Amino acid sequence: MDPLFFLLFAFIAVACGVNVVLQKHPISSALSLVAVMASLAVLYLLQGAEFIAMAQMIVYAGAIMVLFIFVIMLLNAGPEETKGRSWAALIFGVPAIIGLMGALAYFMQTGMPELGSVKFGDWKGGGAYEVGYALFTEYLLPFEVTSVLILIAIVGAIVLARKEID
Amino acid sequence: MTLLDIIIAIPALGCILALLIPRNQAQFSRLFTLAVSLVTFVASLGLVTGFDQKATGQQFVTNFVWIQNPEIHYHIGIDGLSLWLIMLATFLTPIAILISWNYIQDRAKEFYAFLLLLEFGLIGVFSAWDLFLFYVFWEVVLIPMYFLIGIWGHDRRIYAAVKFFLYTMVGSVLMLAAIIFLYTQAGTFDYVTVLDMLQSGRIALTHTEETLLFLAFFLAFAIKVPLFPLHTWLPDAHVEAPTAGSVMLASVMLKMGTYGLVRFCLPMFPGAARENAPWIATLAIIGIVYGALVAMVQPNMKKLVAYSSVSHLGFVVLGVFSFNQMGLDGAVYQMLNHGISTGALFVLVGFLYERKHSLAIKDYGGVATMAPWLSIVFMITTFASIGLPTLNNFVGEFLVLQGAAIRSISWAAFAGLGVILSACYMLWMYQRVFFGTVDGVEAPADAHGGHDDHAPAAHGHDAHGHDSHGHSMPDLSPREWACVVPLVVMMVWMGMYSQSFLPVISAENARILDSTRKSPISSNVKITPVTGGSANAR
Amino acid sequence: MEFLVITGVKLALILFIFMTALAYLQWVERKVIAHVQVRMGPSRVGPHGLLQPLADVIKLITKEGVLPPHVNKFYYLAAPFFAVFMALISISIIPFGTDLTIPAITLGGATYGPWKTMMELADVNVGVLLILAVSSLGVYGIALAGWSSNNKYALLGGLRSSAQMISYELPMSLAIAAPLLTAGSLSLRTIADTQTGFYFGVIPHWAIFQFPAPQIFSFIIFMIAAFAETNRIPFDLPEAENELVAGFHVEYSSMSFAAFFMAEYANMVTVCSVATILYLGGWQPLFPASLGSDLIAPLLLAGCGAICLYHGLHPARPFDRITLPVFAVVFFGLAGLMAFPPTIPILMPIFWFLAKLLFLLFLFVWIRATLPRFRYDQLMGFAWKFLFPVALLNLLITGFLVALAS
Amino acid sequence: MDPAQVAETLKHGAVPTAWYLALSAVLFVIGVAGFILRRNIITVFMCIELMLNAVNLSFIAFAHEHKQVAGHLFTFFVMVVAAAEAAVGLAIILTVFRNRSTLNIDEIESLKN
Amino acid sequence: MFKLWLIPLLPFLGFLINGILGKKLPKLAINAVAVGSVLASFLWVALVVGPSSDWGANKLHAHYFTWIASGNFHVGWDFAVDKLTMIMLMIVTGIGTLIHIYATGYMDHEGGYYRFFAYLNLFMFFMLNLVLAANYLILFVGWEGVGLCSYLLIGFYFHKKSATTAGNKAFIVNRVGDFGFAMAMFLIVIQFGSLDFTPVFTKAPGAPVETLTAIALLMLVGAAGKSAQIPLYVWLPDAMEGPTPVSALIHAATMVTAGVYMCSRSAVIFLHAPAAMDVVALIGLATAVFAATIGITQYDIKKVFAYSTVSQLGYMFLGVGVGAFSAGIWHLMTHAFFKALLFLGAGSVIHACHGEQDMRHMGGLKKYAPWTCIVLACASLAIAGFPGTSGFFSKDAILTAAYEHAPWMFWVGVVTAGMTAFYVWRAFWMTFWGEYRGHGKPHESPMVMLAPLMVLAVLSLGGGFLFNVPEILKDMFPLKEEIPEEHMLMAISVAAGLIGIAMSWYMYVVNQELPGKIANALGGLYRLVDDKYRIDEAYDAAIVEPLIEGSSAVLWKTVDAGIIDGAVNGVGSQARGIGNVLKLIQSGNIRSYATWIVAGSVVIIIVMGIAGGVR
Repeated sequence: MDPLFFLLFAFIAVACGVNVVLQKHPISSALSLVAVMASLAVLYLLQGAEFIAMAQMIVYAGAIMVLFIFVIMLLNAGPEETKGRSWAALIFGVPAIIGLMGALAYFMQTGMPELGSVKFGDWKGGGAYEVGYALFTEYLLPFEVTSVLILIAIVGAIVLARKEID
Repeated sequence: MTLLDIIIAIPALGCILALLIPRNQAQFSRLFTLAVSLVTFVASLGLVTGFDQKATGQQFVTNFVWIQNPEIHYHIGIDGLSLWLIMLATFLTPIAILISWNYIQDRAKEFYAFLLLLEFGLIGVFSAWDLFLFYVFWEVVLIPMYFLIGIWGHDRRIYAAVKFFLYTMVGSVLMLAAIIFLYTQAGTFDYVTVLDMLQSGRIALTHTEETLLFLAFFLAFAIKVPLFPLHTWLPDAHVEAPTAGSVMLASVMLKMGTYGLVRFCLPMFPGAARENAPWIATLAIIGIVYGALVAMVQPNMKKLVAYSSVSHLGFVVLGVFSFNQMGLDGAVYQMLNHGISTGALFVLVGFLYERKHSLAIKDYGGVATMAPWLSIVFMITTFASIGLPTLNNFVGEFLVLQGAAIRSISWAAFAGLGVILSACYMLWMYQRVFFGTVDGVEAPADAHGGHDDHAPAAHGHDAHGHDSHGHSMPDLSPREWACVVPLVVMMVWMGMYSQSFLPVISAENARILDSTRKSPISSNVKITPVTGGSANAR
Repeated sequence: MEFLVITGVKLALILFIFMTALAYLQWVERKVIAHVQVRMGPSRVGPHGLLQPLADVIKLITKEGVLPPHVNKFYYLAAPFFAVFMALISISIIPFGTDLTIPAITLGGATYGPWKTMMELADVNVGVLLILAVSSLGVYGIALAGWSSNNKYALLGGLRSSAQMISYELPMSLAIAAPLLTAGSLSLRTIADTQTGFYFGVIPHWAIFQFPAPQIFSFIIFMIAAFAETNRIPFDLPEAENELVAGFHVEYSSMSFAAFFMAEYANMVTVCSVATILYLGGWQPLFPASLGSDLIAPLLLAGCGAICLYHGLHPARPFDRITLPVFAVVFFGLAGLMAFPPTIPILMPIFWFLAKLLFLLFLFVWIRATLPRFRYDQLMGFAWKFLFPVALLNLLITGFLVALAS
Repeated sequence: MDPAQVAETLKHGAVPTAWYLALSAVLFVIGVAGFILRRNIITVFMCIELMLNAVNLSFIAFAHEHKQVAGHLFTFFVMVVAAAEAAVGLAIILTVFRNRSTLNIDEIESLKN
Repeated sequence: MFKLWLIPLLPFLGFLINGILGKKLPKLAINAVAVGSVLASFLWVALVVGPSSDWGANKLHAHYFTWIASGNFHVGWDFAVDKLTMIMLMIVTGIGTLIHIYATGYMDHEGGYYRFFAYLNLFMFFMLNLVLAANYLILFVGWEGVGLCSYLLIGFYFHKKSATTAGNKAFIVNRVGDFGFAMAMFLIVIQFGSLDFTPVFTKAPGAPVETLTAIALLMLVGAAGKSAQIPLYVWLPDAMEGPTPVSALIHAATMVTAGVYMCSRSAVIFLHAPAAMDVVALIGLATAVFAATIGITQYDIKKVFAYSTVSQLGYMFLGVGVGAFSAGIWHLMTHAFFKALLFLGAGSVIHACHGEQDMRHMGGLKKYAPWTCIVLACASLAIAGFPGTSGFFSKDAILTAAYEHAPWMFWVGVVTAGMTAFYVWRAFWMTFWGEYRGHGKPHESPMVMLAPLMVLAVLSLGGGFLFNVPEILKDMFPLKEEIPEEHMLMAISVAAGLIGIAMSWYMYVVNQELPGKIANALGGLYRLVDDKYRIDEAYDAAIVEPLIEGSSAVLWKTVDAGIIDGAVNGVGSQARGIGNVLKLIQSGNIRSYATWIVAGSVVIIIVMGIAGGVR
């Protein structure tokens, strides 16, 4: 079953990922991205990361992407304009992407060490309890720091987005 | 918790508290910071009385691990070398606050707080026994001085402040790199441990490594000293700085560089230091003569004094790199002397500036008529700076030159030219500023000397009340007396009875010199044999 | 294989009952509101309008689906299905009773079974999170519908909806977190199980009463947020007829239109089920069986049967003479089933669950009939300035108390 | 990776961890490509999210590989940061749009030289 | 037990009292303090230290405190008294007292009265220090200290630019000399490890000759600075800007002779460095001749005496250089008497003429100031070497020694003696004979000024009989045996003096047009001499101007501002230039940034992969 699910959702993820890039309209991209995230959530589940999978859905798909869609709708963004001025991106962009892909592929092919395999249910260390325990013991400080970060982000977002009071 | 900790803490606390004073309470902030600095000074007197003159090595030690990993200690302590430099800092800070009493009206509280912060950093620099801690204090000192110049300076203050900052940063970055390299070798920043490892050969540096490390430290210190040709920040910084800033800069901050040379460069890298001594000494000598020559033609009093500092500090470096007891003693003593006498010069130039709002020598003349006591004090300071025997600078300069002569008589010969030239520039300035007549017209020959009694100090202002050209000038006020009297007393004391100060320094220097000989690294470097049969040469 | 068969059977059962219930929920709503407003409500199709839902369904299915010009076809068509899809997913993990053991059957020598299964489609470790995740995805349907309609009212509706959903998800999540603390699990079944038992033999062990931290405030917050999440009055800003004509579904017709309604009612059922499980003890009875809680169901059903019989004997309309006795027989049959000892352990939990669920659904309808709509700024302000801090405070207090008690 | 070994793994109903990593890499490159090639500022932003997701996937894969929960926590933090980033980033986009009435990233280039 | 410290400290107390409180004290009190302190010091020397000392080979030695110590090197604040010191003490305190008394009259109408006496007392303090010193460093303290006082007193009229400039010149030129002295000290420390006289002189005979020569020559530089010898004599004539008592005390009687004293003190070193001795003698002789020629042409009465001083100091150095240390000291003493007298007399003359110093505006003063005339005549006779006067003995001793050393030196010395007699008596005739050519009515000086003059006149005339210095110092500097030509030499020198006097009589009393005619005849040569050989101008052009111009134009403006700051700023502007190129990458376009980032990461991945970072 596992390989099947993996291949299915991997295919969805890649296809939708490509779609994110190819779609001209941001809403389409956003929805494709939601699909990518959802399929990734399934892949997380396959690896026993229940909590993170749910968090992925709630935070990414449920909050962040809704925010994106909200903004797209608010700005009533249309399809992308095609005129561009970036000579660097024009000349080097595609080679750089191909280079990156090639380099990654090459080194993953040659340099990848012996890795194990993933089978659903063979590791149950990713439940809410385990994550929560680690989060509030070993990783308490980063957790608190991120809370401060979030607070700052909220304040920053409000300051940025509010209409000028004058 | 030793007395030293308390002395470091007082200015830091005072600085914070001073910042809490409401903005409109400028007078209170003055009084408060003055009180804080005086308390620090009185407390630091305890260092002198409590210092065991018999023992060598550090005293008043506090040593605990500040940061576990990387291993950084809060390790402070003093020895004979740092004792008097700390005293110098605590001694001059109250004076620096006093001389700014009326001059600083804008953002007074911050100014005084910065002075306290400066004092804190200076005491820290001179007492730190951990390389990283030293570096921290080294940079702490930089900040208040940057602001003192940049905020309260004269017209080109931003230029000067940035120049000052950049120059110093270049050096300190190199020093930081060297410190970190040492850390990678030793696994700790604690200076005592590092030094011990270096001297016992547990850290085996190659010749190149040692030379490079030495140069990194040396460059940082040389910029601070400043050694020719790295000196050009100094005149600008001095000219633009407020009086108190100049005083602290010249008197204490420059000593950080020379202190670093003695404290770090010599014991850690004796081989490299000895190898490089010839050209460093040459630079020092060039600095002596060059500073004096350039000082001679300065139209600006502060710039003149600044270049004279370049010249004087050249003596210190020369003494350090003479590698003998007399040279080193003289160098350290000269640090103190220069702190007192040049500090006093800046104080007095500041007084003149407050009176006439000009630093140009040509704007002055006949001050001796209007403000005789100011002139007399200035003259004493001038002669101290020139190196008149019985005043302080002579002792240091003599020992330095003697030490240099032991190493090579030609060093002393060339450096000695600086002594001649110092008389030229100081006396010429003194003549143009204080002598002559107020309005530049020479008095009739038959009326010579007459003005002196017609314009006594107390009535200077009244006597010239009719003068519509602003040619009157009050003599020293009680506050100004309070600033200069301690300085003059110190000049005479240090000049007449150096035994109050020298033995402690001497003992520590002997230890340092000794360690430069014992070190296994220096054994492969040929030690220049000292000429002559002087018993003390080694 | 057995697993698949059983699951398939369960799926079919649940789908059938659920879809029917959804249709009839609307009838209930119309009826209740009508009675609240002293009207008759649907009464023409079937007795008391009982066949009205059927009629509606037929009408909607047979109507022509209008595709307006200038809409984004793909998203326009996909949006309602997405909404329904998301709404139905949640139901699959709601437990509505205890274990069910079907005894072994010997058939042709071979023994099959016995089968043991849960009264839900799937038991998920992180059920609560999954519910939250899925409900947070529900907004896409509305937002997409609003956007793809290419209509300013629809767009505004979609915008409001997404903002509202995100805003109310926060207090909702925080409210949920509090009972999770007392339960110590994310699995819905475990949560319900922790609420077994009674204090002093009388007061049920439900989360809203539970020691050390009664979750009554959490429950209220959750219900308020649930109203917003389901776009129900008083928070039905996205559709607000008076302002936005009909909000996000202004352009929709026929089955697509019905789909949104289905989604809305399905969501209602979902949140009410969750509330029941989290706060009201799921299938736990109101008072102990020793005090005769098992008798409630048969008595109630028997009573219903009696009433039906009485009205059948004194018909108000000609058909009543036939239909009501039929109902009466059904009720009596059910009452008998409830009183039949072997089925009691299976059916009692279901009864209690449905009772609570229906009560909450009634609450929804009741409030719809009672309260006016909020203004938009009031809506947001209420969420951020009141509900959010209160939920946070509640969570803090709960955590504190739980830590004290443990 | 040895094909025979892969086949063996698949036969046991398991997926090689390397496949997850490969998927992660592919998604990442897709994100990069979108970042470079797209002109709509919102799309670009989404591509960043895609990259983050790709990285998250490898975190999870490594967490499973090493049977340590730390990877999950990193993912969690990445999510939190992404949320903060989205809030601020979208606010910035709003402001930019308000001031310039464009979402074309190539026209927003006054911060140069 | 002789409390040697009292000797310098008494004047120092005077200095402190007058310096700090002087402004508020009445003149009488100032006088009392100033004169009293010096007089007390003199009396202490003359009555306590002098008679009760056990004058053998031993000398009094007192150690007060360690001044500088470093390693094994110690310098104490030590005083020592031997016969040489005793003579100097007597001269300094004795003549000092007389001049102090004189000054109370001379300075009566001047401003800054208290200041003047404070300075004078300070000078006494340092001078006594110099004389009493038991090591070179304390000697150097006095050496520099008297220079300081000289500076202060020359610049006493600090409103006059010429005065303050002269003060500066004095100090700076002295500094050049001090530099030499200091270098000598360094060499001494290197060689002997100490600066105390006793060990140095004990070890000196064993030291290498080259070192000793170097030390001696460097000392000579110091001495030349202080004692105004070629090439450092230029400050002394200018120093006449100071009040006349200062000229008398410092620039004639005491300070300027410190060089001679030092050389005599270091006789052991000099005696073991014959080459240095020759140089000393040559410089002395050259200075004597050179200054004498200038003295002939001067009209300022004080300048005449100043050049005379330079010339006489040259004599003393000649004496030292030829090995006749005691003769040098003797001449030092007699010169102190008559030159102090000359200056004080000149001061009296100037006083009489209301501050006029130009001799062309004097004349005929013998009518108005007879006492002054008489005492100046005495002094003039003495300096001319008139038989029986003090100058006769000392000068004869030097010339005799010079003859023994090298006869040509004797002859040059004789000519110089003749010139000396000529210009001194020229001044005498111009001042006292003929008609009064000045303004106002001249008057005789008050008694307080005349009394010291008379005392000095007696000493000038009889000093040679009273103090036979070579005899006194024979322990230290053994007497030379008599030589046969002595009487003849004596006659020649006396004759030279008399000829000089006669010539001046003829030229400035009998035939007054003659000097002008001679001057015209000599033309350029005369003007050259009249302009003091334009040495000052030459120094200015050769040293001062290049130094200032070079410092200003080359060092300050070019090296400092141009090269160093230029290099620093150049680094800055180069960085900016590079930045200007690099900022093209900073196009503001986010996509190009992304491209760079990706390209960079590709590179990093490849590098890591190749370097084995990926495993």
